[in-house]
Amino acid sequence: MASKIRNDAAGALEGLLFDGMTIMSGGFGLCGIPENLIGAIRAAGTRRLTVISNNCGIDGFGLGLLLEGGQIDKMVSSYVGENKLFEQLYLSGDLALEFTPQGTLAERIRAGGAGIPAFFTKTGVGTLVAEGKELREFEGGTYVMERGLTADLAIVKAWKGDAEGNLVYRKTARNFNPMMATAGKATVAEVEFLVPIGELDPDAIHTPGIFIDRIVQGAHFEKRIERVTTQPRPAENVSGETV
Amino acid sequence: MASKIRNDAAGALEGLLFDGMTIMSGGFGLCGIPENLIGAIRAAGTRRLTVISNNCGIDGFGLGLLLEGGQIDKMVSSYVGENKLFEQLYLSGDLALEFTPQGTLAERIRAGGAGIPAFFTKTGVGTLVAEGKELREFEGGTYVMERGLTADLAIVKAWKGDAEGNLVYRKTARNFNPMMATAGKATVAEVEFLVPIGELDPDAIHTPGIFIDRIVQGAHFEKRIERVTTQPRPAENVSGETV
Amino acid sequence: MAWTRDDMAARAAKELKDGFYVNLGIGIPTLVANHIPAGMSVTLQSENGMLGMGPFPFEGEADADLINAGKQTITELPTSSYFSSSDSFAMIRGGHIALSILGGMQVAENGDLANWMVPGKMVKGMGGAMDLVAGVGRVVVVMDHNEKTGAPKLLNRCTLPLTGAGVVDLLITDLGVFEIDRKKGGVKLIELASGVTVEDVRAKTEADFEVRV
Amino acid sequence: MAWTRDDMAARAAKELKDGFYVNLGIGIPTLVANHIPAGMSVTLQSENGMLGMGPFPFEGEADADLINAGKQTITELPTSSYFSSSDSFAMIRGGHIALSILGGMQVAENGDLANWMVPGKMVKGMGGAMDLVAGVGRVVVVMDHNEKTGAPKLLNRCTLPLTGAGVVDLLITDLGVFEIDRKKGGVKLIELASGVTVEDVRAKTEADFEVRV
Repeated sequence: MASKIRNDAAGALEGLLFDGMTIMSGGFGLCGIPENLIGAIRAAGTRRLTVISNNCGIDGFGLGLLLEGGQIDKMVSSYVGENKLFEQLYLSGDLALEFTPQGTLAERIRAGGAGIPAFFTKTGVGTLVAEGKELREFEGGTYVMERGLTADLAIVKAWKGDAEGNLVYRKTARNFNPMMATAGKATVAEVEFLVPIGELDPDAIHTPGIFIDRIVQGAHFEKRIERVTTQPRPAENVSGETV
Repeated sequence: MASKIRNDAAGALEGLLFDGMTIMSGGFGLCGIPENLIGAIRAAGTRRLTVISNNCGIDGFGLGLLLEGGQIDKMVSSYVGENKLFEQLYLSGDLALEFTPQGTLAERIRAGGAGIPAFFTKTGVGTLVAEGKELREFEGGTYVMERGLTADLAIVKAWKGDAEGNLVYRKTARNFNPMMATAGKATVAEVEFLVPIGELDPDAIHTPGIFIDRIVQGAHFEKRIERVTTQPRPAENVSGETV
Repeated sequence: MAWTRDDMAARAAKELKDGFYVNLGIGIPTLVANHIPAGMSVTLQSENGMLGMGPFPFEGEADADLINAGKQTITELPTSSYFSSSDSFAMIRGGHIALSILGGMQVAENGDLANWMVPGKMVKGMGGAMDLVAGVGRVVVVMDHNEKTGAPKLLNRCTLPLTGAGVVDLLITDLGVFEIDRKKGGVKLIELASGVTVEDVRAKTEADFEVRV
Repeated sequence: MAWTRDDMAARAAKELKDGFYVNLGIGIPTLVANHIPAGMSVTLQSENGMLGMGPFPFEGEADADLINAGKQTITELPTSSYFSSSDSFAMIRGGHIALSILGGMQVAENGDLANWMVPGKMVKGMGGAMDLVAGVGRVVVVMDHNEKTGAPKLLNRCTLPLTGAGVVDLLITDLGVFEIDRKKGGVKLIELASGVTVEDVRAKTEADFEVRV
């Protein structure tokens, strides 16, 4: 089979980018974002993008880079409060925004990848989110119909992956990546470690390779942290004895 | 916290069984079925059950035991062809049957556990399965509305589990177990190995403990195989040399 | 007098029960974790995909792949598990979380909650708040009783866009604790903060309430 | 003359392409795996929750936890992955499988397929067949051209309850190969089995068809 492996992020996106396209981008805040692929889209200069992502990066990093490049026309997100440039672009009318509750966003993406065009949820009933949408009663509760989401391209970030495209995520860097991997017409994954076939436990693979069209080991991972919160280390046992 | 661990299958079901209840039971064929818990339900003699399970065991094993006990009034399944007693009971009118396509069954159970009362799917459109159900067009395709499923009790079988109720399944014995674990008002898990807290890799847990109310290490696992299919082992290198 | 932020968190912690799975919002609700009684087992869910949230890491040990929904670095526990956002919100929407404690801008006597946007101001987004209030079995709101301007926040009807309609079970403010009948509507004052009188509360509240202290 | 079961499987294998993810039904479709050309990479999905299905195990090595959708013991490959039934059918329903090859009882000129029940007989169930034909991009049916009674199975309209309406793209029988326009309806005979004539096929077929051999 033609190899899914690409040597760099630009090569992994070759032929997949076009102006006006819709891109899903994994991550929660800056955690688990495909930072190499985002960088390559910035470099490619693709414009008029609709980007589906829970957040929009921060100024100067993550999807914030595409905002700086003036490449995004519209965001579909649940929270964009970390980004000052976002606010300017939004208030000046240069950026459209569709807010979707986080769980509804996650489920809409899963539904899109799973061939489910619509589903009902309680989330958002009686709020702005439900305006203009169909409401329906089930067993005495009111639910709103939400639609599945797909994209021309999904870019995701995993911890480890193999040549088959099997992916394993690490800790809370998993977040939106597994659903987005299923909902792109094409899906490109960047991984910290490209491992030999057979190294991943088949019972522990989060994203089976069928969903991945191309895979690239990221050249560099900055993995910025938005809010480093720590506690002081407890005083060491000075004597060095085991206590 | 009050321990989730029970010493035996009967104890794990204590107070949860009542006549006329609905039970979801994991497994595909005889693979990954909660055989100890099924045995305990047989012994308890609970009657007029509605059982949601992809299959209904075989004569003398798995859910076939509950058929023998005259305990099942209705099955919700996708395939019941492995069981002769089933046929007799069905033809004599002693057993009701609701056929649901396998993927629709899986999704209905996931939806039930995920707070989604209904969703749309292409599966079954234009067939008996869609009769009497709402049809709707989305982007030129016709879809049928299917409803989420929940149960009074879900019984599932995992490979390993811990006191928190975290579960890991093994190979294709995973099947319907993870969704059912989320869709029971109460969920009881039987495991082959009850392992110490901390032994399961948090990135590789298939069912987080929140879904599990009680957990029991099965006293005995028969793990019958319906169709042993093998191939002859290639001729050994008689000399015993490494080749 | 009235309660401090920490007093409010301590009062909210009384809503916890042994064995509960709980989601704590940002701000005062996060402080509730500091008031879990010794010996009580409470498992914290973080909606970005984790059960069994541990404390902040020691200095120098923060892991970029391990954050909570407030984007703070955290740690895992021996019981922890990770999952995707869709599985996380399936858990929330499906009613598997016993209790959600979150902040508020306005609460109405019918259980409506507003806590995500102020028209005319830049809106950051609702994040997971709408899913939490819609899906979690019991919703406790912790907020200051009044705006800095003195304007009441426990109202007859919310004036801000809603996060959820008829979703609040209990409101804890710096002045006291209020039970809300989210089905039929109606507020009961059930506890007063130290040094606060019913008259103080009446003066600072738009919504009508029964007194059951 | 006409094709044997193995000939039909070999012909079906020509529908495979390098890199394809494929679901094979029970019976003749299972035999297709024996005809994958050397050097071609085809990944088999088993709808009970596996990608990368390997061959039958060696004698004595059958694993009760590792079966295919036909409940036969199988093996895994270095590329294999396991997943739940809901994830498996999300994959199927979502259009991620390129090709499904399955058996049939009746096929109609409009692409309708019946392969799961005969009224009056005990019904075993549709299993995953309805999901596969609805969700998979291209559906190939492999079946005998006629009943044992001689009755035709390629019909103007199916008389048995349907598995799917307008779902079949290609039909392979012991007499030849038929392209079906599942959108507009219409059948084209595109290949004849060795020693079979168009007249043979016409005599044994109810549906009208164009000849493009």
